Amino acid sequence: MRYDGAAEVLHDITLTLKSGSFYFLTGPVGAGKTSLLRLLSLSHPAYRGTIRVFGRDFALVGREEAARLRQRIGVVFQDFRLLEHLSAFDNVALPLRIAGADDERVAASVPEMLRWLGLDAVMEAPPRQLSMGERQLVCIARAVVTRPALLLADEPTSNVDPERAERLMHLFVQLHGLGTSVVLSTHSQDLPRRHPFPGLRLEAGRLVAAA
Amino acid sequence: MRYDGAAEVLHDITLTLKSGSFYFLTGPVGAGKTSLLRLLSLSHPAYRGTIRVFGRDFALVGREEAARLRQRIGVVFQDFRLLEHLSAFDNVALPLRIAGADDERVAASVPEMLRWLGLDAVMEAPPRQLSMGERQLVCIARAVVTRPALLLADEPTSNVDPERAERLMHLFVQLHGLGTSVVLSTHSQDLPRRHPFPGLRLEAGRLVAAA
Amino acid sequence: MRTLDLDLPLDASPLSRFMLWVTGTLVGLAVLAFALASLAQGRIVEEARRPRVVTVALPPAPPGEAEGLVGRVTAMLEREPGAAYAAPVSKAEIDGLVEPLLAGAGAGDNAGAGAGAADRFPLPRLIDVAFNPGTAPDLGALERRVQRLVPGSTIGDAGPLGSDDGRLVRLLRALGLATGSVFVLLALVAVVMVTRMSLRQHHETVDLLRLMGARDGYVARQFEHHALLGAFKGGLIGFAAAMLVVVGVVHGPAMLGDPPVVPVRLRPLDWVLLSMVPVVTALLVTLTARLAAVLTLRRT
Amino acid sequence: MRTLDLDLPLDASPLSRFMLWVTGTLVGLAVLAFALASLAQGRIVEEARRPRVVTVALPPAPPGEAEGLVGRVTAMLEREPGAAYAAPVSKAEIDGLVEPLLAGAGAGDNAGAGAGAADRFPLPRLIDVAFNPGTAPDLGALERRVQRLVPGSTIGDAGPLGSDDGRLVRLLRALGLATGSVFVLLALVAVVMVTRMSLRQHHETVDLLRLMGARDGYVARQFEHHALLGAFKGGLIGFAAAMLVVVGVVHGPAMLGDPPVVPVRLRPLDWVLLSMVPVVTALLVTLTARLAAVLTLRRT
Ligand SMILES: Nc1ncnc2c1ncn2[C@@H]1O[C@H](COP(=O)(O)OP(=O)(O)OP(=O)(O)O)[C@@H](O)[C@H]1O
Ligand SMILES: Nc1ncnc2c1ncn2[C@@H]1O[C@H](COP(=O)(O)OP(=O)(O)OP(=O)(O)O)[C@@H](O)[C@H]1O
Ligand SMILES: [Mg+2]
Ligand SMILES: [Mg+2]
Repeated sequence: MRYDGAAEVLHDITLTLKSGSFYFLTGPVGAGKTSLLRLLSLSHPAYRGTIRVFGRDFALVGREEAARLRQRIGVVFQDFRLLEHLSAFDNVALPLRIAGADDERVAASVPEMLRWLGLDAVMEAPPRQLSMGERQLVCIARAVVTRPALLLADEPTSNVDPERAERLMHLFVQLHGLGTSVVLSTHSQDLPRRHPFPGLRLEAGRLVAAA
Repeated sequence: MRYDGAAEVLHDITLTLKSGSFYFLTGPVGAGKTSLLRLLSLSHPAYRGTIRVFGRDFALVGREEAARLRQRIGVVFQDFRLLEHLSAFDNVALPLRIAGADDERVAASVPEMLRWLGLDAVMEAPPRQLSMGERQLVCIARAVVTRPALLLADEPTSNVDPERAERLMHLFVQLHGLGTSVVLSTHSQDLPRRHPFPGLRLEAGRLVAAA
Repeated sequence: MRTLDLDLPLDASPLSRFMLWVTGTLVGLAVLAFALASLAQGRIVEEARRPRVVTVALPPAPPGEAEGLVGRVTAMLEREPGAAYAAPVSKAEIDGLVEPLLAGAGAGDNAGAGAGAADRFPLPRLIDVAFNPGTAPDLGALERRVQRLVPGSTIGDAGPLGSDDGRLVRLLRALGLATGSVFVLLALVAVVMVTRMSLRQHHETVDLLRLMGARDGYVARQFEHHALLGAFKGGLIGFAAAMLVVVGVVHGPAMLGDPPVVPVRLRPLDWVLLSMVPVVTALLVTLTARLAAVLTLRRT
Repeated sequence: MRTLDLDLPLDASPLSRFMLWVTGTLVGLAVLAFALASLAQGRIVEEARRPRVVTVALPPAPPGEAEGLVGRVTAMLEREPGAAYAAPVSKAEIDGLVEPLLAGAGAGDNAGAGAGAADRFPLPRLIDVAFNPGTAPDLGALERRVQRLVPGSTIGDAGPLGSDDGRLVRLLRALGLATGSVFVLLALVAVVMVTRMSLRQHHETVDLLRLMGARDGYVARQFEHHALLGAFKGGLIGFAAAMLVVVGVVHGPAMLGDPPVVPVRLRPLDWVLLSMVPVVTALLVTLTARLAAVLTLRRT
C-alpha cells in the first residue's frame, strides 16, 4: 500500500482474519496500523495484492456493492472525523440515515447509545463544544450504532479515563459476542494484558507477529 | 470559567503553582482539565476571578504585554492544532518566527528538535501525511522549541507507543530541571506512578485533590 | 428535516454566499434583458395594429392649378384597394413643417409678417393616405399610377414603424432575448463551477460519507437541495431588483406626470412571463447542480 | 521566504480566487472608464487648438443692396480683435445648405433647372468669422455691433465643438472619471469584505497564532502580502483585457483601413496614466487589506 507519491508504507502483508474474531493491532508510532485499518475499511484504492472482505474481492466489486459492503463496516477513526456542523446526535445518526433507517429507528437507537456512554448532557452540542474524550466517545457511538459485522477501532481509548476505557472494552467484547469481528489498534500495554485476544504486531510496515 | 452561552465548567478553583515545579493534572472525561489549561495559557477571556501568570494579573495587561507573556508559554494541545498547509518543519518553526528569531536560529533548533523525536524522515511532510503519533510529536516539538518558562501539556502521550512516551517524559523532566514549570494532564495511571510529581485532580469542574 | 440539515456544511462556506450573489445578479440581468425584449415585442405588436400611412408629394404648381390636381389625386387614392382614407395636408401644416428650416431668415422678415411660407415659396403639396392594418400596398405601382396623373410626384413611406425605428425595435427584441439567455446560461456555468469547487472543498466530508456507505446520489442530493435554496433566494432578490428598475424606467415618469421615457408599457402577460424567469432558472440551477455533482463524484 | 510562506492558508481558499476575479474585473472596467475619459479629454484638447468659427446671418435684402451690406459687415468683422479672417458664404454654398430641405419640391422643378434656391427665394446671407484659438470673443457684444449696421442680423455659434457635441464630450469625460473611480472604490470595498470574511474563516488559525504570542501586525501582514499578490495578478489581467478592448475599438478599424469608430486616439501620456491604474489599485488594495485586518483584529 502507498499514499499519493510517497514511499510504500505496508509491505508483504498476508493476513486472514477469522470471521467473528477479535484482534489487537499494536506497533510503534508510524508503523502502519492506521494504514492497515484503512485498507480493511475499503477506503484506500492504491494497493497491490488482493483484499477480500466478507468473501468478496474489493477490486472486483462495483460502486453499488462497495457502498453496501461499507455499510456493514464500523470505523472508529484515530482522529475522530466528526462533522463539525452537526450535533453529537446527528453525527451518530449519520450512518443509520445513510443506510436508509427511518426516523423512528434513529430516535430509538441514537439516544440510547449516547446515554450508555454517559453523553446525555451533550447530545445536542456540536463537536467543537465537546472535550476530546467526549468526541472520542461520539466517534465510537457512531461506529457501533449500526451493529456492524466488522468493527475497525483505531486507538479507541486514547483520550478517555481508565474507567471509561474498561467500559468501552466491555462494549467491544459484547459486540464480539454477538458475532462482530473486531480489529482494535492500541498503544496501551494494559488492554492486551487484561483481555487475552490474539495480537497482530506491525513494525515499519511489516507484520512481525500474528496470532 | 464558562464557554459562550454554556454552563460554567470550572468552579471555585484556587490554585497556586510554584514557579519551576511539575504537576500532573488528572480527572475523568469532561472534568475540565483542558479548560483549566486554557485559562493558564491566557487564551480564554471569559472567567470570574483572577489569573496571575509570571506575577502579572492577566485582566490588567495590555495587548502588547499579553503577546509577550504568551511567547513564554508553550502549549501541547490535546487536538494538536497543527497548521495543515505548513510542513512539520514550518509548524515547529512558527513560534520561533513569531518571537522574531532569525533564520539561522530556526535552521539550528528545529531540525535538532525533530531529529531527537525521531521525525527526520517526515520533516517536510504536511500534517495530513503524518500518522497521529507523529503529529503529536510535532505538536510537542512546537511547544518546547522556544524553551518556554511555562509548559502546558494536554495529554501529550495519548497517541504514542510506551517507549516514545517514556522518552517524552524524559524530555519534560529535563526541561523542568532547566527551570521550566510544567503542567501535564493525562489519563494514564502509569506516568504518575513512575514519576512522583505532585498531582492535581479535577472532577466535574472542581479541584478535588491538590498537592 | 433531512433536507435542511445537510451533512455537508454547504451553508457556511463563502462559496454559498458567492452563489447567492451570482444567481441574484444574473437572474436580475436576465429579467432586465427579457423585459427589454418584451417591451420591444409589445411595440411591434402595437405598430402592426396601426393603419399604415404614406405621404404623396405633388410638385409645386401655380396656385390656380394646384387645387384641382390635389383633388383629383386624392379621389384616385381613396379608390385604392385597402386604403382607409386619403387627405390633403393643409397649407398651415406645410408652413409648420417648413418654417423652422428658414428660421435664419425669419429675423429680418418681421416686417412682412402674416404671409406663410407656403404662399411665398412654390412648395410641394402633400396628401396623406392611410391603409388598413394588415394590408401591404405595392407602393412602387402606386407611385407610377400617381405619376401618370401628375408627373414628378413622389411617395414618402415611413414604413410600419418608420423604417429605421422598426429595425431598431426588432434588433432590441433579438438582443434582449439573446442576452437574457446568455445570462441564464452564465448562471448555469457558475453553478457547475461552484458545485465542483464545493466538492473539492468538502472532499474530506464527502470521503467520510462514502466510507460509511453513502451512494453518489445521497451526496449529490445535498448539493441539489442547497442549490435550489440558493438559486431561489438569489433569483427572488434579482427579480425584485430588476422589476424595480423596469417599473422605475417604464412606469415611473408616467406616475410623476412626466412624458414616458419609453413609449410602451409591460402587458400583464409580460409580467407573468418575466416572473417565470427566476422560477425556471432556479429549477435549471437545481438540475445542473445535481448533474454536476453526480458526474464529478462518478469520476472519483 | 517568510512573505510567500504564509501561516494562514489564504491561497487555498476560494475567497482568494474570488478576490482575483473581482480585482481583475473591476480594474479592467476602471481602465475602460478612464480610457473613455482620456479619449474625451484628448478630443477637448484638440478642439481647443482649432480656430473658433461663428456664422453671422444678415436678413434677406434686394439683390442690389445685398452685396454692399455684406462687404461692409465683412470689413468690420475683420477688424474685430482676435479675428483671423471673415469670409462671406458663397451663394452656391447656401444653395447646397437649403436644397435638401426643399427636396420634396425638387422633383417637379426639373424644368426650371439651373437657377439656385438662393436666387429664387429671399434667403439670408451668411458670413463666417474665424477667431484665433485661445481668444474668447464676446459674441453678445459683437451681435449688437453688427445689428447697428444691419438690423435683424443674428450670430449662429456652434461652440468650440458644436454646442451639443461639446457638451456630450465633456459629459463623457466626467462620466469616465466618475465610473472609473467608482470601480476602484468598489474594488476596495470588496477587499474589505474579503479580508473580514477571511479573518472569520481562518479564525482558528488566527487564534492559534495569537496564542503563540503573535501581534496583530504579524497577522495583518499576511493579509497585506496576500492582497498585494492577488490585486497585482488580477489587476494585470484586467488591465490587459481592457487594453485589448480599447486598442480593438479605437485603433483596430484604422489598422484594417476602415474609418475609425471614434475620431480620437490615445496619446502616449494616456497610456502611461492608464497603466498606473492597476499599480495604484494594487497599492490601495494592499493598504486597505492591512487596515481592514488590523481594525478587525483589534476588535477581538
Ligand atoms: N496521507 C499520507 N501520505 C503519505 N504518507 C502517509 C500518509 N499517512 C501516513 N503516512 C505515513 O505512513 C506511515 C504509517 O502511518 P500510519 O498512520 O499507518 O501509522 P500508525 O501505525 O497508525 O501510527 P500511529 O501509532 O502514530 O497512529 C507513517 O510513516 C506516515 O508518515
Ligand atoms: N467550546 C466549548 N463550549 C462549550 N462547552 C465546552 C467547550 N469545550 C468544552 N466544553 C465542556 O466543558 C467541559 C469540560 O471540558 P474539558 O475539555 O475541559 O474537559 P477535559 O477534562 O479536558 O476532558 P477530556 O479528558 O475529555 O479532554 C465538558 O463537559 C465539555 O462538554
Ligand atoms: Mg494510527
Ligand atoms: Mg481535555
